[in-house]
Amino acid sequence: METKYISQSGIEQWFNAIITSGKRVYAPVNSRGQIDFKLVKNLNEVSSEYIQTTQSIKASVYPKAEVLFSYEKVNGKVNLTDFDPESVPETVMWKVHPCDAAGFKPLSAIFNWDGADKLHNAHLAKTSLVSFSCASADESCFCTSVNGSPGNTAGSDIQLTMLPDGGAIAEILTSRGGELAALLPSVFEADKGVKKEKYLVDLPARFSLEEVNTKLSKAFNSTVWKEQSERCIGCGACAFVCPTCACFDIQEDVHGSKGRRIRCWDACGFAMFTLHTSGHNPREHQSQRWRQRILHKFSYMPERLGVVGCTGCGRCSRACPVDMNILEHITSIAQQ
Amino acid sequence: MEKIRERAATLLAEGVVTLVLGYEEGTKRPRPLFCRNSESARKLIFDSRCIHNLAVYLTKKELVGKDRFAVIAPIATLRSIMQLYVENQLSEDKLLVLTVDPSGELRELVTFEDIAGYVEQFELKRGEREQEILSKIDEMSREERWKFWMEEMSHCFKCYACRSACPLCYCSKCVVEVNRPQWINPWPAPLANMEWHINRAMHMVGRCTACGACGDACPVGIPIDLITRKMMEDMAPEFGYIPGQPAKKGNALSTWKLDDREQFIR
Amino acid sequence: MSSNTDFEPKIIAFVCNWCTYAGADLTGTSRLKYATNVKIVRFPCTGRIDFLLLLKSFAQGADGIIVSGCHPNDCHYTSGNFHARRRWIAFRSILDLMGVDIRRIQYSWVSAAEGSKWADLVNHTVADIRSLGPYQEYQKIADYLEKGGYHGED
Amino acid sequence: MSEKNTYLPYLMTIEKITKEAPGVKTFRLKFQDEAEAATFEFQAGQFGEYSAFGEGESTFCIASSPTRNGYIECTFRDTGRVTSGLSSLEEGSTMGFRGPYGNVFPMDEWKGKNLLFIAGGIALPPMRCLIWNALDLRENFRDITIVYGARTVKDLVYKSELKEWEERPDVRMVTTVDPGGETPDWKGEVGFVPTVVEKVAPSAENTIAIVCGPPVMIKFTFPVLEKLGFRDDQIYTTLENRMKCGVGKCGRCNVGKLYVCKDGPVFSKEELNLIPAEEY
Amino acid sequence: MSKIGVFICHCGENISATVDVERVAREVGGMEGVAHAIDYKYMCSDPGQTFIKEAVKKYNLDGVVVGACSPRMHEPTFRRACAEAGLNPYLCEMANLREHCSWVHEKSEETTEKAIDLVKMLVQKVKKNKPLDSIKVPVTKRALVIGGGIAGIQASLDIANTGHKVILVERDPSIGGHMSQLSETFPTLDCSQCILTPRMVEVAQHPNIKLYTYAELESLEGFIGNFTAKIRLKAKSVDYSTCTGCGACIQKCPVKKIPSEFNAGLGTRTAIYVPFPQAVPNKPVIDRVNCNYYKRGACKICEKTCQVGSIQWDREDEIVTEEVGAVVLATGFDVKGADFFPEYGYGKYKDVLTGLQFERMASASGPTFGEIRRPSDGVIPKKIVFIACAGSRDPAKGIPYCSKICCMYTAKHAMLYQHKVHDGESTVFYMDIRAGGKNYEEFVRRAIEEDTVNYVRGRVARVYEKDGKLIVKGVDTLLGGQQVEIEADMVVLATAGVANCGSEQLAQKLHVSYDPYHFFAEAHPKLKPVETNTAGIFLAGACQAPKDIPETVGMASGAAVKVAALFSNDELVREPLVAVVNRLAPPLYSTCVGCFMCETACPYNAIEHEDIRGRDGSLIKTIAKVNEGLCQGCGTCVAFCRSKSIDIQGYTHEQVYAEVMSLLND
Repeated sequence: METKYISQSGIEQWFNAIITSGKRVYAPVNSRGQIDFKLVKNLNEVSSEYIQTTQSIKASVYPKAEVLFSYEKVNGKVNLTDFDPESVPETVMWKVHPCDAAGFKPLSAIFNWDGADKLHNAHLAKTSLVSFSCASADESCFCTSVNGSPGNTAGSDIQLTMLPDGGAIAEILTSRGGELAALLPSVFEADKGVKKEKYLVDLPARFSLEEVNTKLSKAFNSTVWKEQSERCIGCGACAFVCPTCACFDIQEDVHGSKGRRIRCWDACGFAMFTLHTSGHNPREHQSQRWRQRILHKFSYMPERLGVVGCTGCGRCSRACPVDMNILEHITSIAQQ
Repeated sequence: MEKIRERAATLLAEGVVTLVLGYEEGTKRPRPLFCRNSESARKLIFDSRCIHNLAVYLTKKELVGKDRFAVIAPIATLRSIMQLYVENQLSEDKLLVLTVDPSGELRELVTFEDIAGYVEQFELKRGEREQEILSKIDEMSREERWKFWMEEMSHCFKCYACRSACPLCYCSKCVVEVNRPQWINPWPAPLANMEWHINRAMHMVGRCTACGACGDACPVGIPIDLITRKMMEDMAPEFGYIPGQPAKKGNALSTWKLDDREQFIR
Repeated sequence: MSSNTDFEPKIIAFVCNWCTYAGADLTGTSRLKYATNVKIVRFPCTGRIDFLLLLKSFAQGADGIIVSGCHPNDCHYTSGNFHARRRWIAFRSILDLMGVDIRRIQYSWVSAAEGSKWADLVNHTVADIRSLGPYQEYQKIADYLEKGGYHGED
Repeated sequence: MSEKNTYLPYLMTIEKITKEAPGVKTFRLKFQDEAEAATFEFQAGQFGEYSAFGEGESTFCIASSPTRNGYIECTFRDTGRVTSGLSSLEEGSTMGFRGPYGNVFPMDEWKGKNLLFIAGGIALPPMRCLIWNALDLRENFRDITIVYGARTVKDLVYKSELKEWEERPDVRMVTTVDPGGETPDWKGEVGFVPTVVEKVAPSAENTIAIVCGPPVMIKFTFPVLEKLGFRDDQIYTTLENRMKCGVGKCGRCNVGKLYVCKDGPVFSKEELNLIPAEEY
Repeated sequence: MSKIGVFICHCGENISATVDVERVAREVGGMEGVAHAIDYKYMCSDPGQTFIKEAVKKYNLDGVVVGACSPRMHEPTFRRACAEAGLNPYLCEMANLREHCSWVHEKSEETTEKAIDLVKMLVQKVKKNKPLDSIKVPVTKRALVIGGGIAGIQASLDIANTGHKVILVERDPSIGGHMSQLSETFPTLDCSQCILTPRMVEVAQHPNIKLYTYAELESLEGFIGNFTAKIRLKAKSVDYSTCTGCGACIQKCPVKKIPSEFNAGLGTRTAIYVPFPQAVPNKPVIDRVNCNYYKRGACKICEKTCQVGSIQWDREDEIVTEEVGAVVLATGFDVKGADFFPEYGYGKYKDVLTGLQFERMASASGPTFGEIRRPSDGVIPKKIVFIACAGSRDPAKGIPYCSKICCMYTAKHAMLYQHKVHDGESTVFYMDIRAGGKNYEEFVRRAIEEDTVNYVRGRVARVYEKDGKLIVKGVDTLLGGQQVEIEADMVVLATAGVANCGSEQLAQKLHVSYDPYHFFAEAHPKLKPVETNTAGIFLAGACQAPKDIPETVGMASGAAVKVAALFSNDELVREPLVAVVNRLAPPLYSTCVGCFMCETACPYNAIEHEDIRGRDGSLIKTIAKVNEGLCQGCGTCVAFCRSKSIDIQGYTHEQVYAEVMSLLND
């Protein structure tokens, strides 16, 4: 845990040192009009003009589709090949927002709440987060309402707070962050004593989590779910851009006698998600599915896992084709 | 705008309809509004920014209920409604269509014929964005097209917003959810994504009305609407249809002509 | 792409029972020889042939595909082949738009009396696909997960 | 890092296949790895994820009793891709199994009590595990009554065991089929399970009722039990929500704040009252 | 399904010569789910079938794959064998190792590997097969016969005499067909009309036959045992219920110069007419194309003449609907006309006739009352040339086939000429003389030897007119290609027999196949000569290929027996290879969403609407339902259905998917 100063050129040198070390570096890149994390080799590929990437960094520790294990049928027998944690390459997620980094906690809570998830943990072990605190926000951002802040360091290994001179305050937060800094220690200069708060965007809280929690505990039968969800078209955009949504499906990829069991993203908003083979569907209507999404994040997760399932990144509101604005909806529940 | 509010309020107050589907001001742009009483009709707005295709809700029984309802439908929505009629998904006695013609007059269209007659006046044209991307694609070699789409497809994470936003994707169990056999792998991966989009385009041949809802909905910005639009533009003359005007019976792939032309069957 | 003399293309043929399957039977009865690369899957009618089967074929490693049925007007079911013709017009156009190599799908009408046409069709298609080479471009994406490239998106 | 991969199944050999009813089969499975077999333990009420390699996984309870060592059994109906894939396997084939998952019936708490088992159709398997468990520890319990019903005589599963239970002097066995489902030589009851329960149930005093069956049967049996004087903490059931992972991560079986796969599948009616009934 | 038995046939050496059959059996035997795999010399033989039956029982097989010849040959054989052993016949599939493999490839590793792949493919398919039950459909015991020539007449009478109702449809105003136009018939030279007209009358009077003349089939829908025929009754403009057939109208009709079809254009008829004196029915129709009233709006002389007021000017075409269980196609043939023989001057020179015209001329009821006279001047020709194979066997004319009857009727014509013109001189140019048939060769010999007909083997290059004579220029190939030139008074062309006009359209209406010359195609050239590929539709006579009267009559009786055999059942057993719309438990009931686009795709109108209602009777949804009687199993709807709600038994999604996957996965 130490705070350092890194100059503009220092940042670039350090970045290059990370690349040279052979680690894969993902950073926000502007391509096809979208800002998203992509594999980068050069600092100048990294985009600066944006509020939020379309997708979260969830995929780095919870890939969209991954092989749980593979198998081969030989003469009536089955040979299994386990997932190999060593196959996961060392990865650095560069220029992560605090709300993204904060997402790893709830994500891991789900994957490890009772029985460790080997795959997720293998990815976690190989992934380092270099977060950048936020100097700007938009109307969809609400991290401050969900225990976060523009300078929240939770989940980050190193956090940079950009300064007007192009340099940054570098908070080395974890030992993994230390290792990362150690790739080029010379650029990490002594802390200049600047307070990072001055360079953070001011984002007042919009609701109180406790209040929301209290309201939600009594809201299961409320009409609010139906009212809010009427326009929801039941796609999975919100879940897939969310840094904490972890619902998944297990599927089979078969090629003759060889096959793989695959885990892939799923969403509680899909109509078929809970459908029984018998045809019975416990969450038959979209309103029930919307309720599940909200209650799971803001009520069930805090109660069962001790962590709120939302980091206030606002991606779901931005991605929603029909403007299901989570901030608006949560605020209105809080005010009921 | 005022006219729409008034009319919607009247329709609701008089009990002619139990629901008016329209638009309200959203957080960034207008969004769909379900008006169930004359009071909420005051929230209704209608202008050129209202581009959601509300026809997508018309096939959701739990939302529209059993009684008669009204929908505010710009031209793109009207085309979808026509196609839904052709596909036996709507009945004339349940639906009242409100639209605003180019002169700003509020029009009420009751029958399928009314809608068809009205829609006929409007030619389906490419917008600037469509024109730009499609002409770019036109100039590509096959290999470049493949690269272009593979890059686009690599972003698809199968949220199915395209399917959910499309008024014509009303199947209760989509082919991607059919697992005997599992035609299209359900996980997001370039091939499975590609298969899904080719499949979607095939299912839209002769049906797509180029409303663009799928493209608008795509959270990762894949111009998927252009696949089905291009198909519609290319296939309509091939099979003798006018783009944007649904066939009265059947569709391009459920019908045929003796003299359908092709040069590739030997 | 010309160094493929050792390359034996995998070709799958989707044919209707009444014309092309019978035509291929006639090829046999007439003892006409053709390449072994093509394997026939029998359908009642070209109208039954699902476009998804063609897509799956490429995904599973086919280098080429033959789709063949009754000549126009000769369909045992009167119009299955007309439906199929439209379906292929549209399908071909979509594939082309997406950049799929449509030269790898050979559509044909082979009647029950055209045993020699079937042999020719097979031999020509095998030669064509041989010169195009393996369809690696497509198979590469089919194997995507195998390459372990599912970490983020690269 | 030698962390265990939760999703990696045990390899099992199908030792025996019993055809129970049209489309319904029971598999007896043996661990291929003896070390795994030696350390494997489970209790009545638990379930597992069974996999047909090439098709995927499906969730069923373990239908054999934990008192019977060396194997596990499962009973399933051929309804979907996986169950049909499993159904096509033969004796000697290999399949996969993950588990045991979920909670258990509190049999220790039931010592000295009467047990009333009520099962319908294909929901007998979870009960079968419990019944055999109770019968193998017969001295722990007082009267045991089993009410089992199916749509038709053909649909009754575990026919030979039904006969065995019927013949035991220490079990009161009542089988019933829905009206119209009887055959000419049918000697059991004719009527819906709830009706039959009302007729044959023992006194609620010191009795635990365990109900397993299709939602509609459960819906109509609970009020009957209530009428007979059963309190909510005397009534147990198992839920069968859709599951994928079995270990509380995939999100499907989340009902209210509970996860059927972790907090269940066994619930007393008292516990069920805490979660929204519409979601299971 | 996974106790599959695999049986590999050597087919003598037909398969084993190029395919290592032992290896095929061995490799397939190692597949998952294959319980038993053997090879044997002749699987289709009794011992071979016994192997299958015994294995089904011994290994408790739930699927059988026979790797042998084309399933089009022996699928029924092996399915029956399985059924006899207690296995549902639809759990048996065939891999085509002969026609699709051993016969088309050289002996090689690849050939054996392909054979293995083909068998594996069918093993994967059969694993997904489901037991199917045959479909039973009722039979409407009423036949439709299309065409009232001798074929149709014979078929109608034969069917009617078995006690079943027949509807006979004839395009012309009278039945009789080409046979009624003939003078005498070879090889007996008995009078054609004398033997035909009693049959025509019998048809008219038969209580089981309903006759529609001047009528055409409008449409035929349905399937074997259950067809619905719509028949257009062309407006005759005469009320047959009152018309007495007195003929007064015909005599008064002012339009008299219409070339008579019956007389092949040699004579004329009136606008209101009976085609020939013995016509059945013997009542007139008005030819609206030529009638003055219909052309110009005035005349109506016939109406004035008619004592009973039978003329009905406003009569319109009428469509009647008949339910029938079987159809006999007996639409006959046509002969090539004028523009086809410019080199022979047909159509240009009046005295160049077709064989059919000569028949009319030689007929006692013909335009010349049986005298052979030149159409140009009425003079009896002293020198006559017959040209056989006019068009037939001439690939350049697009008719490579032999019209079969010309050799015989040309001999007959020459003979008749010699009998009628004793000092006449007749020459026949021929390519070959094809006189196969009882007493046929003798008949030709008689013409040559007794009636001194001059037979010249060679082709006629050209016929042209010079000084009132027809110069026939040809080559005598028997004389070493010597040029022959004959000055003839008359030339008769034995023109090719071709498919009747409109046969192509009719075939499409009926869903039957036809050959490149538009003759209807039989289901099998040897073993199913009277059946078509469409069950319940049979062929009789020259609509299948040119043939003579005894053959036609024989075929007609054959078709009649097929119909009678069909009608001997109260219900028919059909292959259950039909489409099915899935049904699921509530609340979905089916994945079908009722867009009914399949309705427009189905060639057989087999898609119906099914309402699904709740307990209270309220409509939950309307889904598609396949009428399994109408469905023919083409599967177009299956490939078309977006939600995969329709599947087709025997070629289900799972089955074909498994096949494709097996071929491509190593």
